[in-house]
Amino acid sequence: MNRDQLAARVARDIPEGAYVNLGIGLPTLVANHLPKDREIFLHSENGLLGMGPAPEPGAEDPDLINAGKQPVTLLTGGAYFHHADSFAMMRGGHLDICVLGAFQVSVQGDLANWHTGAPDAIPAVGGAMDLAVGARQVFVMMEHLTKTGESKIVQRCSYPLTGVACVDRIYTDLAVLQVTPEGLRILDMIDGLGLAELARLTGVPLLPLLAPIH
Amino acid sequence: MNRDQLAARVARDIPEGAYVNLGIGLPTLVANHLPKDREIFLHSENGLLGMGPAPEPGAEDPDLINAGKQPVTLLTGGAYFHHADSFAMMRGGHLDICVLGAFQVSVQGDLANWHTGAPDAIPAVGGAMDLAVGARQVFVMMEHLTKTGESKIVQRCSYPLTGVACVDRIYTDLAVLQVTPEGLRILDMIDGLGLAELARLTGVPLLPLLAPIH
Amino acid sequence: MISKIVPSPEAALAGVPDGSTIMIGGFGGAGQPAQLIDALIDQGARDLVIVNNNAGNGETGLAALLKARRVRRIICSFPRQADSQVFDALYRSGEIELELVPQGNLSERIRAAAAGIGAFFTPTGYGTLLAEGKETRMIDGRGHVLEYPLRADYALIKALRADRWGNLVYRKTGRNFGPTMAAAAACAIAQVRDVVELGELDPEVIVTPGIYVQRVVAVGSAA
Amino acid sequence: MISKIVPSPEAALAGVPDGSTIMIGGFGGAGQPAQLIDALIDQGARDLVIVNNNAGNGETGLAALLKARRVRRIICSFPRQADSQVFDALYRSGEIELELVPQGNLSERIRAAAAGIGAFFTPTGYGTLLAEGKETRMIDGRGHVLEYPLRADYALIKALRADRWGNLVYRKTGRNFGPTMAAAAACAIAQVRDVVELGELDPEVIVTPGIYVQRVVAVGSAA
Repeated sequence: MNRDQLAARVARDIPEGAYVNLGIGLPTLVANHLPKDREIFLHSENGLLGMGPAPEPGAEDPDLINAGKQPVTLLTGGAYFHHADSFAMMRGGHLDICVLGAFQVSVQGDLANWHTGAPDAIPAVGGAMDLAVGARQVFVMMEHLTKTGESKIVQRCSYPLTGVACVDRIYTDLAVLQVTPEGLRILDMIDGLGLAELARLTGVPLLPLLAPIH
Repeated sequence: MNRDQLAARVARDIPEGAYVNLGIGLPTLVANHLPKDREIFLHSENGLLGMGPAPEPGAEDPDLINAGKQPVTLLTGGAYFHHADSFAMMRGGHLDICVLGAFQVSVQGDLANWHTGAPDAIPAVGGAMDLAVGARQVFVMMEHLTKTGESKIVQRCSYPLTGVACVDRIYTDLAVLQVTPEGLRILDMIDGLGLAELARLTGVPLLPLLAPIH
Repeated sequence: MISKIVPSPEAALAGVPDGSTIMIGGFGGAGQPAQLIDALIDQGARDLVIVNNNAGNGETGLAALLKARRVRRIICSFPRQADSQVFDALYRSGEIELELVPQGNLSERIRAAAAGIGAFFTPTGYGTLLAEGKETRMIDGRGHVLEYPLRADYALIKALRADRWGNLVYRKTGRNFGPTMAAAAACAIAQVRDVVELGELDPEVIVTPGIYVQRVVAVGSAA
Repeated sequence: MISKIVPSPEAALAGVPDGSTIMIGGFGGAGQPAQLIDALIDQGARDLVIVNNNAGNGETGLAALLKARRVRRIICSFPRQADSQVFDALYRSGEIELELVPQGNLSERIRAAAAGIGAFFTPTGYGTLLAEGKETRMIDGRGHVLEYPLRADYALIKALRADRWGNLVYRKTGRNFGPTMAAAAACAIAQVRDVVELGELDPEVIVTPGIYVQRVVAVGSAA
């Protein structure tokens, strides 16, 4: 599954009427795949709700940007607000879903996505920790494996945490996993991948698909 | 000094450009005596800044009232905001002066103005405690003596407190007193009243006028 | 297509269970959602906890809800008024519980619930009867009281205009508790004078974004 | 007659002493008070503590202030960016202190200062490096960190329009930190595109009431 297919897979699970924040990077792609027949409200933490697509070239407005500092548009019916109000909206549990990238997710739903922990790294956190604790459901969207073939789904994160037990669901290029008190439950897998193979690649115990969810 | 003279005395000490909240009751009269040549910004805790005088009869607007629930007007340049923002404005120390009525004020500046403490009284506090702690300067405006001739300025309040050590200055029909770490200092007295007589009526130690303040 | 508009106050109040905590906006008559309160009376839920600045005036609105013995507990800042006789009688006879909260702490506790703040230290009320039994702390030499968020199952508020996404604007001091109560309630219900087309509310001017509003009912100029 | 309008950015920055804590609004280019930052560079105050979301980009604005060795400490949420080379070099050589704060805690600490809140418990950052050494508490089964207000001597912000009382309206996402920083600073300085007559700003639409603003300078469409 390539990045666009992964974005489309996440988009499929976002229902009409949902208030959603798409994190910087890979999650941004989800916007391109939201079904056109659903009204979905995108939030950007710098102070807008009802974010629309990128403007036509030449129509960029330096006062209308998203959290990634890219030019965006506002849908008819959208609204602006200040930063403290915007983060209150996030922290207060008003967003239905946020979609975040990650370095690692643990079986308990711990998230690491802000800091490699390298001794010479200059840290930068932005709104990652607020999104991790604030949304009703936190979806992580990432490659299943690192470039060197290690699982990004781990028993315990080795990178510094962004939030504790905050992830609800993990979307990777191989599978969709739900974080449950019993462990990670498989919700979906790509065609042709067996459970044994997925478990081997992942390196942590996985609970099998219970029944079709739709 | 009658109530209007007292209100005029308080009004004299409110400088141009001051942001001021006038409490319910006696302090409301101060508005009528503010010098017309000074721009002074009146705040009302239900969510307006730049409060104007009462409307002409027949021009009342049920959506434009003050904290005493009386119809008011908004000056050109005034603004509306919500309750939490309004109390943030008060609590955050942005008002220069609030003027409050009182049952009692202690020599330390403790204020009692919300509750008689009578066993069958139904308590009601409103914004009194917020005003007491929030403004940069808290002026109390009251009769010096109760109807039975007891001093309302006391060593220690017998009524339940509104705020601890929050009063800066006391305006009565007899004198103006500043709360200082050394005790109550006389700033002004009505003509014909002697220091000894004021001290006798008040019943707590008073520090004499140091020098003219203006 | 999302529309939060419901056809009537009755529809707006549908499904409120007994035992609900309900915030009711308004300060005096300004911002008071009179039609929604009447619909709540008709709806029949009982054993309610009500959050409002006052405790009812005269014999109508919140006072009528109290009189119908539908309220177990009221959380407010200023219950006693010249015309609060319904509350006064219930309180004196022990038929209603009162939690008295300084007005700014009431507002800030509602705001904390809306904003996901777990608790906050406030100077308001420190050293008074209303802080008795509460945790206190000196911060920068000043006494503070620890206060907790105030959440609700429902908020009944009044605004001037709404669109189908639930965006709201208010009118003058009618704004008062509306924005924070809407955001602190699981289900915020707004009565408005007019419903307008999407886009008619300037995005710079929307006070309550639709995310905080679940149901909207237009009541016309009666509101 | 009260007028908060000053004639130039230079006049707006007059009197800033060494050692000041200065909040600077803006998120990316939106809401960035570029003319005020340039005037601060010209003004000469040093040993500054700066509060901003970022730590400068490229070689201009905040980055130029840093490069001139005028900043002792920066409090921000996202210092490291592709073009934060000035900050990066100062940080690696130990010439600047960094206090890294999650963005929502940064906003809420500024808001707490503005609102007179002594401290607050927030879930953001609990269990992470950025909560190390901080007081924590479980509230309703959830971990929280205690955070304190962030005050400033000055705030430099950008708005769209102002009147002589200092009432402000903003433009789109340029609003960001402006309203809370203005309210958290002893002296808030706003650069605006236009100064309008008193009364031209609709009282329903004013985002920052003039009580929070001490100085206003019009910079025209250059802003």
